[in-house]
Amino acid sequence: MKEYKPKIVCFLCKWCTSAGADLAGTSRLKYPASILPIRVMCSSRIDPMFVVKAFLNGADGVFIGGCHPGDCHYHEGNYHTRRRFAMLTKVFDTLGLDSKRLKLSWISASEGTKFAKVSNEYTEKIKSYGENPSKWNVFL
Amino acid sequence: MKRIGVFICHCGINIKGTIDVEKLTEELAEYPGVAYIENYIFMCSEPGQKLIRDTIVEHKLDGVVVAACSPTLHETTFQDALDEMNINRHQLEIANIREQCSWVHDDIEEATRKANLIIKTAVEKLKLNESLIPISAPLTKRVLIIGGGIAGIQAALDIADGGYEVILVEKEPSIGGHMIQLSETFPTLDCSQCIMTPKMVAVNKHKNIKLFANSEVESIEGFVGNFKVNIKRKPQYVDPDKCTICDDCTPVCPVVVPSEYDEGMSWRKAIYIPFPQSIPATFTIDTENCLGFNPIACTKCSDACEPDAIDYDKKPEYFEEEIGAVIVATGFDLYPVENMAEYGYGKYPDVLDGLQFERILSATGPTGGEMHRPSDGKVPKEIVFIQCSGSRDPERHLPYCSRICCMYTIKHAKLYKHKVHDGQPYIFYIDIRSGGKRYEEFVQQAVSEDGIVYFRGKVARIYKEADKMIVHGIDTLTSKKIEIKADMVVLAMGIKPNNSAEKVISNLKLNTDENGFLIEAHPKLRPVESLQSGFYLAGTAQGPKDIPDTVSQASAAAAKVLALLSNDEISHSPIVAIVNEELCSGCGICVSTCPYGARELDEIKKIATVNDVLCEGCGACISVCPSSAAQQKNLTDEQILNMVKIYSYL
Amino acid sequence: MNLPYYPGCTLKANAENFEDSAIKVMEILGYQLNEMKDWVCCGTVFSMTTDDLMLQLASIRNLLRAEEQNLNELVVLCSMCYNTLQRAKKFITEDEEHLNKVNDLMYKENILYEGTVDIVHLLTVLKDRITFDKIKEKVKKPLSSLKIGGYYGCLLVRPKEFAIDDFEDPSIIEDLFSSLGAESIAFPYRLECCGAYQTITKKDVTIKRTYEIINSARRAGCEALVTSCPLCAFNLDQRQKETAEEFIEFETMPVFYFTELMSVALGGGWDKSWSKMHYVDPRPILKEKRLI
Amino acid sequence: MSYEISRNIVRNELVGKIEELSGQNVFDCYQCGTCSAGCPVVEYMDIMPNQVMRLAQFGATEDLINSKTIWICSACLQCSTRCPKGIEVAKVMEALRSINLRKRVGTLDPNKIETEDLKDLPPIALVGAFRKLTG
Repeated sequence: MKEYKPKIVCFLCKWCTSAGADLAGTSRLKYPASILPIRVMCSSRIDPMFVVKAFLNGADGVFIGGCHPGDCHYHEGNYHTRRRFAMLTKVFDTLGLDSKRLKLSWISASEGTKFAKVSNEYTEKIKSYGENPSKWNVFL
Repeated sequence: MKRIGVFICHCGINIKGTIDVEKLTEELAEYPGVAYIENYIFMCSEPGQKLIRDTIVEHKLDGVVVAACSPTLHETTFQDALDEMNINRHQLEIANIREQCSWVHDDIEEATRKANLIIKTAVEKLKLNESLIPISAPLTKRVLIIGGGIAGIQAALDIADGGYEVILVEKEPSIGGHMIQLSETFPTLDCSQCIMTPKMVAVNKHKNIKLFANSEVESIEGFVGNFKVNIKRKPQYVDPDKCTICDDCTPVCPVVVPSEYDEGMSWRKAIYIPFPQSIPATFTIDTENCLGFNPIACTKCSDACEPDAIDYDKKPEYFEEEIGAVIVATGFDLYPVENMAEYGYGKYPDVLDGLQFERILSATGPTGGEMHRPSDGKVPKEIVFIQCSGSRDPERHLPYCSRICCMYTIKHAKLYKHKVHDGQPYIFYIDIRSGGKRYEEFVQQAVSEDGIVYFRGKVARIYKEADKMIVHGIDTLTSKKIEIKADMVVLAMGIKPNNSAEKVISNLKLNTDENGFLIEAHPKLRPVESLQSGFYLAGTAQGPKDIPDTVSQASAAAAKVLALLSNDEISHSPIVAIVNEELCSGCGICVSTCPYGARELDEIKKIATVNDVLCEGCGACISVCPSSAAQQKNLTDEQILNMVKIYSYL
Repeated sequence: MNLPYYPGCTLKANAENFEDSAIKVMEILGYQLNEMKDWVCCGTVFSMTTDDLMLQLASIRNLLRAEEQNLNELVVLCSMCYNTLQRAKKFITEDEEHLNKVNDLMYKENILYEGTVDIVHLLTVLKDRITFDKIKEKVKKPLSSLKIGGYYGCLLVRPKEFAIDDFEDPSIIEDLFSSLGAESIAFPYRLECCGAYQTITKKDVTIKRTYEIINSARRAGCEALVTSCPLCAFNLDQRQKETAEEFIEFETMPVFYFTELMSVALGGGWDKSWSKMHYVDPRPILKEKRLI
Repeated sequence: MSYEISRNIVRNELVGKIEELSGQNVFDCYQCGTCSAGCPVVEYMDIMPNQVMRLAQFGATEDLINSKTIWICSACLQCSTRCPKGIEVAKVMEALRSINLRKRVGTLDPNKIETEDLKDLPPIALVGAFRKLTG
């Protein structure tokens, strides 16, 4: 049987997590190719709709990475993200989507190791859940 | 539809090693919108860029995707290439297939598949990119420098000499930093104060430098070229204009506290001047210790002050200054001896740290430059220096090499020997790092001429017995366990970022590494810039370094600032928020979300607006907009959703 | 109040004075040391190889017995038992695989080992639960002018995760004896190894250790040492005989279990039978200070 | 005579065994010497604790297995607590002892304990010595 390879859409803020992912690369750390990056200026740019769409389109997991609380390049963007994420998990449950498949993590520009670690662990977790069942179910 | 050219870089084998670029080229050739696709060994090379320029003409391209390294490295390189061909620089997208793909995956098939998707997202984004021109903003030609040590002083003088105004903020009552505490400096043994004080005086006299001593930066707002800084000047309680520095006040002051300048080895009064050459040359009252602030007031100094310069009711003053750029030079502190369990937790008076020993060596120090130990004033005849105290110890202390300790220790040993001819210095070391210009010669000469004995190994323990410090060490070269009954021990403590700078650095949102040092924009190629534009780094705030390196870095930061200020205006990224007036209901959520005050309500049209110059382009206001009226230029909802689709379909 | 208590072999063989005095002292302080049932030897030394589960069984069996008896902690007097039990417990419980394997090895036991029993050294009980202030109040015969060096050895402070106090600069014994009215002296060699079981194969090593440790204490002004380890006590006390033979200028120094002197200070007195369990006669110094 | 080195020697099987049994990476050591400087019985050792780490780094396992050092070490853990790299040197010593003991090579012959001593020795000394020194 072919190994199940999940698709994980990752929204990475430019200043911290994307730079941290770059550092993971420069340090030649390894993580699965299931991690698919989209760079945004700030995690607060991420509209919950992007996440819902990703799931309905077939993504198996969505990862949001931002600066550590208090370290946001734009002062307070990640606080918006934190609240929005809390709300999003509720909405997910209400919609019948699986909020366990969402992940928010604070990874700074110097935490390449953390990026690789989170990527590995999160991919393993998503693998254990199997394919996203809500794929193609509804179109919003 | 746009005619997009895709250029895939091999980056030697960095990309090609794990990504099958030929297969990728083949697969993407048919992708909608891709008018031309090519792969090449080094896209960033001149031939690589020429390939792009030529292809733009030949294939009439109006957009380019370069699949290569992280955009932080070569985005501008390729944007400039587009500029040359009169194509708007925002018609370029970088697909990061190196740092976030080829370098982190091993499986060629999977990495190639992922690279394919990454490039497709870049193509999708580019399809909807608008051509934008930079927003120009005014440039305030003044510079803020935080920290008045040698780094801040050097940068201030360089910029001021270049003809621009400098605001120098120092938290202590005098500038000078740690360098003014040093006795003599390696490898030339010139007196630190002799080379430092002329620079301090120059700062004080320079017409372009405005000095705020005893002051702190409270906040900085704005963006490169247009910052506003709030400075708090703590009251000194002594009016510098009235004070004649007659020193009638200190003899009458009844409060005695350990002197910071002498690292606690001498005493000062609660009203004091930090050291004779202080700049600004004014007395200061230390409120924590002065009795004049307690309910039962003591007014002895005020009574003694003939010019009536003392005012206990003085309040902090606040200043707002406009500036265009900031240099952060907040310096270092020694790693505390109190953390060194096996060396007595700082309990033994004759176990000193490096700065305390500098004071003992210094002619202006507590012993007037004569070699006496703190406990009983005896001249130490057996003296042990221990390198790597607190450094290179990831398990319990600082993981890194503090870089300066090897050199300051050999200097200490040499200066000691000059003062105590019949004394014997011993140095415990793990490695001797003497990589600077004339450093190795200095070490070798000191060892040969002054008979300094190096032991290769670390000291496991120090304890006190009678009036001796018993040092248990090792010489790993001879496998001999060494025991020395020393009169004095000097710990070459490592250095860490300045304790009190932590607050200001976190207020400024500057990135620091795991040890608290400021992170430079690029470790090799942009060593004095911060990733935050408009912020520059100098001195030990960025990492351990000695005086020559600090001064070089300070001058480099000054050069970077001068280059910035030589522009007439500053260009601001056009990736800002935009409002669709037809959809906006004027609810104002965006206004409350924006951290920069860039969003305002237009009272007449009843809609929200964007002030382009103030907008930093974070996008927070866009995702809160309930009617999707707000969008981010070149990163619209539609663009992001198209990228999401590429990743999630299949 | 009752405290479940694990004695270990040596307290029943060569260090009865340690056990007797501890029980007496705790009674004075209002605690009953209740010896747990069915205990066996702890194994005395912790085996440090990663694959060695068999050698942990002795320790783990004791902890399993305690679980069977529904005890949630064990108070330990002997430093070696304290250290070995602590480390064995950690080694087995921190790794689920180890825990399962050990339970497999002990298949004849009635219950599975879970790791619920805490191991506490008596000194910690004195410091944290009874407190030195309370002990000070109960002092009947202050150890005034007695200059005491607290000898910790290795096992009370290393590995650092099981140190009963700061691992480089502890003060728990010094604080205890200050509260008993003695003059506590933190002498330099108080954390240095006594040579431990090398006393059997390399007597010369232990003799030299004893010589250095006792001399370090003497130079610092100590008149007597206190310890909580019967092996340290053996090496530092009994081996003074050979030490004196080896080094002619060597002067002996009495070595006590800390509980013996506590008993004297708290009014429990000095039991005559304890004297013969010391090589260096402790009575002269006690008489000199008018403590017996 | 020179000591000939090759990659097979540097990473020989026994080094792997030492690392496995001790749970330590011998390459973590940068030879600061703290372990030896603090060792209370180093004067009786033929190779110093830091040299144990050094020899393990280039695979001189013969020297380690046959050293007196490993039998002198009584696991007081001073080296382990002070190592700046967090290497538990005492565990490396234990691994080396174990490799010997598992081949029934030990240094304590119970029949040779002085009878005079036997009556006084506390059980912890005997059991400890048997467990650490007898194969």
